[in-house]
Amino acid sequence: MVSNSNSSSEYNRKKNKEEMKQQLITFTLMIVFTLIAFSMVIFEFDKLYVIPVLLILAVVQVIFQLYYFMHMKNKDHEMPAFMFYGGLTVATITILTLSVITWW
Amino acid sequence: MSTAIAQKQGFGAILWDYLTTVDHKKIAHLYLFGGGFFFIIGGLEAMIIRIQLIKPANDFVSAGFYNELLTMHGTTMIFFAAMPFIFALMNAVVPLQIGARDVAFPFLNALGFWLFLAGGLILNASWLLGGAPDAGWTAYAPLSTTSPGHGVDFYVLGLQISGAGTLIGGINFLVTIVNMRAPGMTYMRMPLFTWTIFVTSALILFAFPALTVGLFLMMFDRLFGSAFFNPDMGGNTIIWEHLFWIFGHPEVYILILPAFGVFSEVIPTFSKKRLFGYTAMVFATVLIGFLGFMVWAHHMFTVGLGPAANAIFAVATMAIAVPTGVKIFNWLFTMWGGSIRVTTAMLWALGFIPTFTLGGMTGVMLASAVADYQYQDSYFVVAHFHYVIVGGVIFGIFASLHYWWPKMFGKMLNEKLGKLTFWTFFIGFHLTFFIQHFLGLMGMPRRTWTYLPGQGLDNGNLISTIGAFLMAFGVIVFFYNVVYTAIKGEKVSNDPWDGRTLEWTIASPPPHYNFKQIPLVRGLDALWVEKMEGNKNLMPSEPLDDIHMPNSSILPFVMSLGLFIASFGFIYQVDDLRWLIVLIGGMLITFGAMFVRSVKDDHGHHIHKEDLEKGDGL
Amino acid sequence: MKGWMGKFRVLFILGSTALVLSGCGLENLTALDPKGYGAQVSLDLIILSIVIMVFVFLVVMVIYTFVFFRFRQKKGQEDVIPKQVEGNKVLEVIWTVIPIILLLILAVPTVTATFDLAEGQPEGSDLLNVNVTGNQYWWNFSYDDLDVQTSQDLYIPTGERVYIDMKSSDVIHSFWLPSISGKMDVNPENENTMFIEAQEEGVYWGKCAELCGPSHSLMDFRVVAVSPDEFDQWVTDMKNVDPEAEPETASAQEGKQLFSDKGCISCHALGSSPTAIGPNLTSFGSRTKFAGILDPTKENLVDWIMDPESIKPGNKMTGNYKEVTEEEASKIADYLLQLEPSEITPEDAESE
Amino acid sequence: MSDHTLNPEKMPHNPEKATLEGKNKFLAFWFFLGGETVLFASLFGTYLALKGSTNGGPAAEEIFELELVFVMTMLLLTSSLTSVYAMYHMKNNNFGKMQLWLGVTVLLGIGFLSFEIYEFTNYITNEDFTFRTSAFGSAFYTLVGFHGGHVTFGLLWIITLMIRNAKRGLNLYNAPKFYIASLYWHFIDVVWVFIFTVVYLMGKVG
Ligand code: HEA
Ligand code: HEA
Ligand code: HEC
Ligand code: CUA
Ligand SMILES: [Cu+2]
Repeated sequence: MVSNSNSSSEYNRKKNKEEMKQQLITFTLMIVFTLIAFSMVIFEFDKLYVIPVLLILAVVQVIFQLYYFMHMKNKDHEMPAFMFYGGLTVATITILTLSVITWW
Repeated sequence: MSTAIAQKQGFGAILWDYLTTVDHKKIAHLYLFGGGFFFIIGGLEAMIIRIQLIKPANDFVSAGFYNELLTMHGTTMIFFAAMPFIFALMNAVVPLQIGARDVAFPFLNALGFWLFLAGGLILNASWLLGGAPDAGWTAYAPLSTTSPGHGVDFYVLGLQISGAGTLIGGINFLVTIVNMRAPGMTYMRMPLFTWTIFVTSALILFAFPALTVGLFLMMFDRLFGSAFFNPDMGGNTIIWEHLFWIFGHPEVYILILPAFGVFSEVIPTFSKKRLFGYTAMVFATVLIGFLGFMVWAHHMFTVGLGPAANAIFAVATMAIAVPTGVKIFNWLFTMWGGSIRVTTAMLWALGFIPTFTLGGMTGVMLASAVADYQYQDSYFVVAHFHYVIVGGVIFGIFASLHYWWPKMFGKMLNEKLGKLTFWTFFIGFHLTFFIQHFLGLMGMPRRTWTYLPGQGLDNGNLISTIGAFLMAFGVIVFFYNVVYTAIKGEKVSNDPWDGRTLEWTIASPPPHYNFKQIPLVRGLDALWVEKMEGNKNLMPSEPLDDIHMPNSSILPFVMSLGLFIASFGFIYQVDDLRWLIVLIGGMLITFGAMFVRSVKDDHGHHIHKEDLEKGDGL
Repeated sequence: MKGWMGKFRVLFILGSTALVLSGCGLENLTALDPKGYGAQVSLDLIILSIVIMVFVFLVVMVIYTFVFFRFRQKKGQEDVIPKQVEGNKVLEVIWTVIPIILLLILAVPTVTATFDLAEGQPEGSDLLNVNVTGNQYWWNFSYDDLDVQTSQDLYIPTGERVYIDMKSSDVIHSFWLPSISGKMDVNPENENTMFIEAQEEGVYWGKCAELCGPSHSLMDFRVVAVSPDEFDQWVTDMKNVDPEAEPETASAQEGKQLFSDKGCISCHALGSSPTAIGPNLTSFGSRTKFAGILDPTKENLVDWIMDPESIKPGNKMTGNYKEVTEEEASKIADYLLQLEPSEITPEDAESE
Repeated sequence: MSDHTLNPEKMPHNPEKATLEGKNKFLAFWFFLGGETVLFASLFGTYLALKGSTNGGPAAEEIFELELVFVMTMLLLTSSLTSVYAMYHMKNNNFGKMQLWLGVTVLLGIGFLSFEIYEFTNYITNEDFTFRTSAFGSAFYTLVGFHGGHVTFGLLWIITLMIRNAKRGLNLYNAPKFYIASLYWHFIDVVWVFIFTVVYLMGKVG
């Protein structure tokens, strides 16, 4: 199916390396975000903005995971992305409802 | 061909064949018979309900038993009759319609069926083991969590296990439709039935997990003393209602969309016209699926969520009428200018249009939140959902069975008997349920074991019961028809209806590899396109070659059997810890089978080119 | 297939005869003959939606009938191949836009009415407040501000909004008064509030509309709407009741003794003390029905006291008191029947 | 079917998607993750609705220990990276290194799991905070426990794959299996990110 001449495999190796570099950066950022998140709570910053910032950090981390670690940014991932976002939509409204229109 | 061989086999061999099959066509048969079996059970329960309500203050059955009956009727019909019928159709038709040799995961396909069957048997075992669940098919907590005995435990485990099977099936068909279409079959050339199955499968994928979680929480509450739905410990029963309906509303579209798909095949075929507004139909299907997730709280208008929530969900619910209306009008205009042949299948479609329209319109009436304060939990709702479920889903299943029976079994159902079934069922249906709208408005709540005389409800209930008997008669005629056809029916050709889609290009019933050569699709209604160009059949897209086929396996059956056994251990270990042995034993069987499956490579086998050349067909 | 339309006609006639036979259902039970504000608002919406639906249904059926008769395959035309039409933009827009408009016509009043019926009690108003408790399978009504308790029969004044705060003591119930107002669920963990307003005097049937156990279908109650003056009178009488008062007849006096000896008193309160296990019996003699469903006769009461299980399966009274003989039951019945602390009875509401 | 073992030069760039079987698995697994999202959302929603219902038992801010959670987070995040390394070597057709990195992933996962077990036993024995204490307790253990269950299952899965294929090397038949197992592992991490944010950090903030 795929042509596998030596040169293309050489090319792929390079590409993989490139990608690996990106992923290392991603990882470092994720660690940094986690550190920020934990320290904000440990040093008891004001609740009013800690919570939104925490949530934003979490969302960004998850985007990193999905797009870099799980390759959703790559092509060939249209269907996965579509269905995953479908799930995410349902997930979001589920969480919203359960935290907004139940008692207490 | 495969049945020809099967007929020469003994009973044991046939049984083994079905226990181990991974062939989607045989799995379709299994789903069909499983669904039919549970449909009879659910129908008998309905008949007892109707007999109990034939006159006021009746005591044909006791109050507690009545609650078990109505719970089991609803649960059985939705999960173990309507759902398997739909899976039967998916299996029988989708791979053929997209020009595939099988589904993406034949093994999982079989597993899905056996899980469904295990779930259904667990649920119904409750009848024999001290009482069925009695909290309604919606199982609202805390009635369900405090219901004595083990009835509700059977409900929880039965649905959990069959739900896993359904989820597997859903994913399987999503992947099948995305990856296994024949060359040339773009998304916009897919037959509409396949489209509806695609959307339905997506709904299954996103809706069932909510039920799974709900059932887990309920199980924890009942068996392990957690406090999710226990108000005394800070629990919150509304969570169950939300989780159930987040699943429950999409579920009703899971049921109806395939029926829409069926009518979108039947109506064009018997009008000799292509589907009017195909693109709009596809779009409407997707939109209904999408909106289906935004409206569940319309089942909870009276729960007390507040006016803002009620208003939002009321308007969102009404919006679904628009894409559904698009469908109704497109069907009407498909017939417009056509050449309508009134076969039995078409008759069901013709009966469906007014019936479902009525049911849909009462749906919109229910969606008007303040009006729903009166309808909610009254017989008006019962009337609404039987109009859409029976008038939509069951009519659709009858239509599809008459339409695809020749493809599935190679024999034509008797048309005369079919028409008799239709008329008795159709008239009986309207007699039963039309009057219930008024009963509801006259103050009859649903789920009532009996009603007192002198409330003006007597005549309506009597008429309703008479109608139910007429329906039962129709169903019995249908079963007679099935038996009659099996014995006396005549064999049919590839294409008995002058069909338009790929399934009619191959033998009836199809050989087990379906297509000797995968066809090349050149347009919507691929077979019709070729017919119009004077070709007898589709062009192959590949040279004749060895065909790769999956191997049969008993493992799916064993896995489900293990879970079946384990459930009983699970339910009864609260009474006596020795039941843990049963639980562990069952799980060991399941895990053992899973282990064998993952360690043993199964690459399938090949049917050789030479053998294919010898065989006839295509 | 000539009977096609005929069969529809048969259906229609059968359906409508049934309706005529039973009218619109029982007065004061049916939602089709509203006597209260909420029910009126609901019925207005019901009628509006029916009008829209009938219109849509007619459009569908006209096209349907025309298409069916005009385009049925005729003899000798089996080989004709109709033109394969792809679609029609204009038509498709029409049947998208018109339903949207129709739905808007329905949606706007729906939203308005939803907020209207959810209106809370205005600050500082002295409107009547009743705490409603749903129990398997009976209702308790407590007028907290007035220090009055009743069960099964809820007395309200006509012409004003009565705010009811509902909570369940066990499973979910639903409070439904079809001819006065739509229903509202009675949840165990949260109080729901709605108002009811009866426009005419009368005794209105109420039902529990949420499956709550075997006797769910027997969990009826009634609302007795009397004029505001009569209501005030009733309240005064109820406040002044002496739960210890000696009955007049000897048999009733014995009954009173038995009522405490047999343990009835541990669940059934008299007067305004709130009990939770059984209905408050202060004004039992004026009940419209016993246990929500029995006609108020002495035989029925005796039957109930001796064997409540046969009447309301699964009720919480069965088996929780000492065995009662028929004679004893009869005496207790005499005692209970003379508990009529107020001259305002359901008859006052019905006579008008 | 032994011809599936290809020499390094012949292995396609994306071995996990080179066969129809692989493509099907890849897609099915992503769809499954879409469903899992709803599953966890339902659990998160339940938790959020019940987190205040302590029924007189301990509340979130009283018991959670952030140090422990921080260590657990680091372990799981790192394991996500190591499984990326494993897939990197898979794409370069370096079976040995892939196994090595998977091994590291498994070890980190086991570390995470041990801490979680320690955490739970600590709550139960020292804080009187159990599954049955309150609705909050039920919701907490169910949500975090479901995640823990996923971790356990993921570990067993990866270990089985490693052992089963230890002698066979990489081929087009098992590459998709490795690939989706690693996807699963990442997904577990995704869920954890929300757990430590929503349950622990936001619980501590109150
Ligand atoms: C196959 C199953 C199915 C289908 C398709 C539907 C379709 C719809 N349902 Fe129904 N419903 C159920 C099954 C189904 N329902 C079940 C089982 C219950 C009860 C569950 C329980 O409590 O046990 C229920 C209950 C239910 C309720 C809750 C009632 C209550 O408990 O108080 C509501 C409220 O909004 C509702 C609304 C609707 C609407 C708006 C549609 C719409 O999708 C209908 C759309 C169709 C049309 C409108 C007709 C065609 C359209 C036109 C011709 C265009 C023009 C039309 C207009 C302008 C109006 N349904
Ligand atoms: C797919 C869904 C489905 C289907 C097909 C049906 C079909 C029928 N339903 Fe039901 N129904 C529900 C789903 C369905 N229902 C649900 C979800 C509820 C709510 C439950 C709840 O409240 O929790 C409900 C509730 C419900 C009630 C209300 C009960 C109550 O609230 O107290 C009633 C009452 O009339 C009723 C009647 C019927 C009738 C007469 C049929 C008929 O159409 C049935 C026709 C079929 C038969 C009559 C079978 C005939 C077969 C034989 C007679 C055997 C022949 C034997 C051989 C050949 C061997 N159903
Ligand atoms: C364990 C508590 C309990 C005891 C003891 C008890 N009851 Fe009851 N009683 C109830 C409950 C609960 C109901 C409501 C039953 C229902 O409608 O489901 C009830 C209903 C009634 C009713 C009908 C009330 C109405 O408002 O219509 C009467 C009358 C009655 N009980 C009389 C008695 C008598 C007489 C005794 C003693 C011999 C007695 N009860 C003992 C709990 C109790
Ligand atoms: Cu209370 Cu039904
Ligand atoms: Cu719905």
